[in-house]
Amino acid sequence: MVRILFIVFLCLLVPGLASMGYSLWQGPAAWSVDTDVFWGLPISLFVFWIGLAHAGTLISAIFLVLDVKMERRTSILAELATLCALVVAAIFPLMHLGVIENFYMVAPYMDSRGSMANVCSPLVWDFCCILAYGFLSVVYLIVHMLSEKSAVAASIHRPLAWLLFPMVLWVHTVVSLDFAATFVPAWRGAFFPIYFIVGAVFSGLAMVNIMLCGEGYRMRQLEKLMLVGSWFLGAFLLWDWALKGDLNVVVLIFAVLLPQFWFVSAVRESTLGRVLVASSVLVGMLLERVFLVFPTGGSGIGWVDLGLICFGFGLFGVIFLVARLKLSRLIEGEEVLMGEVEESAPKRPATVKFAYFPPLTTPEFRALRFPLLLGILSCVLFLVWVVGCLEENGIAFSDVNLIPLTCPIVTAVAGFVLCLRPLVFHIGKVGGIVMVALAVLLGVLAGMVYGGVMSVPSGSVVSSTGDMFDVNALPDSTSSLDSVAVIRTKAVFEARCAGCHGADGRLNEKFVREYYPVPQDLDLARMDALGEDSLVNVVLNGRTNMNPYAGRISPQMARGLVRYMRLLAESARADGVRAKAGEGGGE
Amino acid sequence: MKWSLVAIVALLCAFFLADLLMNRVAEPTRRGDGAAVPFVHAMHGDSIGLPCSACHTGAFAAARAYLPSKADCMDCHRLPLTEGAGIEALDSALAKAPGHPWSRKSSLPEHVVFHHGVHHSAGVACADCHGTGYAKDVYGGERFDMRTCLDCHRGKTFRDKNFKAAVYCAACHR
Amino acid sequence: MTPLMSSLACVMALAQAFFLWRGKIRLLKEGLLLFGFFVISCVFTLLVGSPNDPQLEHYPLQMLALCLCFSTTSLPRYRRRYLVMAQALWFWVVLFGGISLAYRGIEFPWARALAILALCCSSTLLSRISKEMEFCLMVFWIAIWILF
Amino acid sequence: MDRREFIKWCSLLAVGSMLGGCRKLPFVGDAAKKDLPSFKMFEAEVRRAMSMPSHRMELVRVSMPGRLNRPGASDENRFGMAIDLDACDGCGKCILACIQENNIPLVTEDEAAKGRFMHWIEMRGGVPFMCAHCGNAPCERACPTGAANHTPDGLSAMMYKHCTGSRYCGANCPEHARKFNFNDAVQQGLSLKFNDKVPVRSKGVMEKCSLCLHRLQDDRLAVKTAGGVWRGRGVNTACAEACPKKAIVFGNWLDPDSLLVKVARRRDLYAPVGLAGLDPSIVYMMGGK
Repeated sequence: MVRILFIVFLCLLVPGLASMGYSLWQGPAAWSVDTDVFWGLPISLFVFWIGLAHAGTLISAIFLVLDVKMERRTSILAELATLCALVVAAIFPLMHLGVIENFYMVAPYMDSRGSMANVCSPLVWDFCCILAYGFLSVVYLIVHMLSEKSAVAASIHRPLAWLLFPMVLWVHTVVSLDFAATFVPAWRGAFFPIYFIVGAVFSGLAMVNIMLCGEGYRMRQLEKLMLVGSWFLGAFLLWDWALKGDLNVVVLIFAVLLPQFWFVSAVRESTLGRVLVASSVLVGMLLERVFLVFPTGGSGIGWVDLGLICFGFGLFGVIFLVARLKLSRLIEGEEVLMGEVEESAPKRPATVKFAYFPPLTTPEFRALRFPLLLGILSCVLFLVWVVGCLEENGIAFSDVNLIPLTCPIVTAVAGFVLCLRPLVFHIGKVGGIVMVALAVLLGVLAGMVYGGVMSVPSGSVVSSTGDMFDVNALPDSTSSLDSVAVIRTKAVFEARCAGCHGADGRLNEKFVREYYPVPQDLDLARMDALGEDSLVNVVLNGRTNMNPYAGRISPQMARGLVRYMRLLAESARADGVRAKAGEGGGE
Repeated sequence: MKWSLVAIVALLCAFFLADLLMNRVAEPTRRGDGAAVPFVHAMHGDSIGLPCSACHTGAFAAARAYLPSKADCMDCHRLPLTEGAGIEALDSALAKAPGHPWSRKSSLPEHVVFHHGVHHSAGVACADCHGTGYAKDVYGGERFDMRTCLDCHRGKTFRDKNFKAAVYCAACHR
Repeated sequence: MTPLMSSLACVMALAQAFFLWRGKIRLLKEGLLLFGFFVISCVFTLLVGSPNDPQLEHYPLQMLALCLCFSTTSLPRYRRRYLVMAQALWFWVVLFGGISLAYRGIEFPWARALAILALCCSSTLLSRISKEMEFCLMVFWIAIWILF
Repeated sequence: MDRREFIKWCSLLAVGSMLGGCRKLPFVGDAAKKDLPSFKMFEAEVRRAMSMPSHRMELVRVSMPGRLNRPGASDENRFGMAIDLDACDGCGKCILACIQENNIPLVTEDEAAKGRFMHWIEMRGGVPFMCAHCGNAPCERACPTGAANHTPDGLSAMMYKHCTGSRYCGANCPEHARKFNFNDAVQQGLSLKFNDKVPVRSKGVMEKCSLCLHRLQDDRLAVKTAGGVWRGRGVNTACAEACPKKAIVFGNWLDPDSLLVKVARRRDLYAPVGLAGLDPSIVYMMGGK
């Protein structure tokens, strides 16, 4: 049975890999997008798989904190499925990028150049949430599996579940904001956050139900919960229809109407019937996401798109089965593997011992308060720093848009701090080596992002050609020395003439006295006697010791230079007069 | 406990190593020996009262600083200047040199705008960015990266000179 | 949405809350009730407001959240926990609805969101919830609903 | 074939297809470089784009753009354009001028059939339309990396090296003014470098009208070198230069001496309905006088 399933998933994965490879090579042109739809199927699949990734945490963490009793292997299986679905989900937004190697620029992390991601963008929120959620899910699964054997792990199990509870809902809420916070008419909707959560939980439950069928047992409560989900999804679809005027009948049939066959006892009591009901939910939800991303219909689904769907299911199946078999001892504990258990009846909440705690005294709260405090503190510090960066660089932002970043930061930091004590005091050699390896990996990644890649030089050749200024206004005798035209000409004069003639128009003493014949003293009288045209001629064609500048200076600029020299001579005479007057005044 | 400390140290080392490797200067240091015309910066600069723009004609006014053409050299070198030992070798090398004896590939990426003139007008001295290596004819070892640019544009590098300039992306990128 | 209609919505939520968690708590029964309330709230919103008003896009959800808040007072056990969670749901709806609307240029309802958050946080401090406290909480919720 | 063999075969195939999928393979490189396109092909593509059916934009009245309402905005400059719809006859010369100025590549036959041209200016019902450089540009708010950002003088600029190609900005533009580089234009021989001053965009980034950013930058630096106050007076965009009817007027909305302000003051100004509320810098003129 397992072998057949494995081969089926491999058969899905291999053509899926081919189409994934083609998509990576070809870029976004590979899958179906049109002039109005920029995103295409990978994003539908992302939303679909991240939705499935909610079931595990929902069933395990949320039910745990709400004291709904659940069999250990159901919840661990669901968590494992969460992780596998999360891996699949994380691939799609990465591969849909146009420039995949730039993906790290989405992280809200200042690099050494001081450039920073735009923290007001829903995609950045997404990135942070998925990262934090992935981290916490891994930690939670490890803690859960170890909690049978180790008391330390067991002690942080429930507190971690409390941390995951808001986080899992936050993730899908933020995914919904990718759509709700845009100007696409088909995506508008302030109800999207809850709508997406309901959809995610609903499809996740369907997946878990299929999985339980595969394991050979069932949980009636989960099936009922799935049905309640289908009603709510229907209500949301109708509300969407009421607001925007288009209803997806196919989705309604698959995700809402067909699951109602569960009420037929023949369907409900056969494994195949339950699998079919849950599969219809999955198909409906997948279609719902496809129609969501393609409001205009796109340009049809091509072979690459089908391949990507196969890739998702194939990859999920393969990694899930491998992990399931490798971890079977940890998952099953003393229970029977794949036994045909008719009903693993969850204990009713009534049988749970009810314990009353005065406010702020529960053991979970005691375990969580210090990590949470640190989390909130680091979140506040981060936000202050971000606001500072944004203001320093003059980037417009709104305060509301910083809120979605808070939960992943608080939760990730708190989760990390919560695990710190077992990590520091109770880690063995293998764990230690793994930890060091992870630390090195993290350091390398952070350093690479911080350092950033040097850009490729253009390689254009720098040589001696090229004009300095296009001259569109020449100075004349009335120009003041700080007018734009004069300053432009002055720059050319200082580059070309000042070497001998001096920046002040008289002499460059150091150079001329030592090496060169002294150039003509160009006082005002002499310049006026020679006239502008003949001086321009000298500049362009040279004279005794002066080199010709034709070809290096435009005739236009040569005239400008002559006028500039005249201005210099004028100011020199004015200085002279003033100096004389000063001497006279001094006597 | 031991492992945690090792992990923290490893993390820090990995971070700085990765940063160092990623952010290394694009071009290695090189000496200007191979050019057709032997040239010594020390003999052409302040000692004879010439500004950089006398040879790098665009340095104070244009986007590019430019390298001198043969004609630029000959403005002065058409006359025998000194009785130095190497002057004859120099004169013959100059006579044989092509019209544009020097050229180099720009290390400025295509999407970056850099204007020498505007920096000069703002009071940035050549040596503020180019250092003083050129006086010994060592070129290319300077750190021309965006980090250095931005630090100065934010006013962090030369506090006494109070340089502060535009830091929005499109000021320097296209 | 006029103040009159919004108080009518509040009364509806109160009335709906009356039916929840009565007798034996069964998943399908409570689910069906909540689903029914949600549909009724949607129809109500459509009747009294125009579908083009973006503020109403999450109005039925707010009504449902308010209804859940009211209904938690009649829960037999874990009242504080579910009370906080129902208010958190209300906060969630207002917060994220507000964020998506803020993108389209509608001002974020700071006062309402903060009021719900403050009430939510402070109600975690409640010890055993008496009848008077229940009444007090209801008054607070109604005040937030109508005033902010 | 036993199971081990089968799995080995499958994984080999998988690795092979993954390798085949790696982009920017070193050995593809120059060998695949095709001949450069001719100028005629660009002209033909503009004609083809203009012959594609398009809906007429719905225009609504707007007031004259003023100072940008964002932190750090310049009090002196806000560049923009006004397009005179009474004078414009939709000849399309602006599109060609824009292509030459900004090195806009051709598209493949597939893309052209889908109507996905790279032209920064396109004709919508005979009216030239390009990015309006909105003061409250939604695309910039959505851009995750900050590659799309605003300059203090009113340009919605793109930093192509910082773009990851998430195409979120494209989804957020109400009028779909942004164009995505689906192809590696240089490698596929679709690009001709008309203008050395503008880099050719790489595959996978979003691009759009830059309001001839490079001209403004060059002018700004030259003016600042000479120590003047920069108002962008010597600059004109390529499309405005090329327009035979002088229907496109470029200028500085905050400079009373700018031709743009002088012309637009006497006219009724319009903007596409999706952009009217976003403080566009590029508007349409009709009637008035």
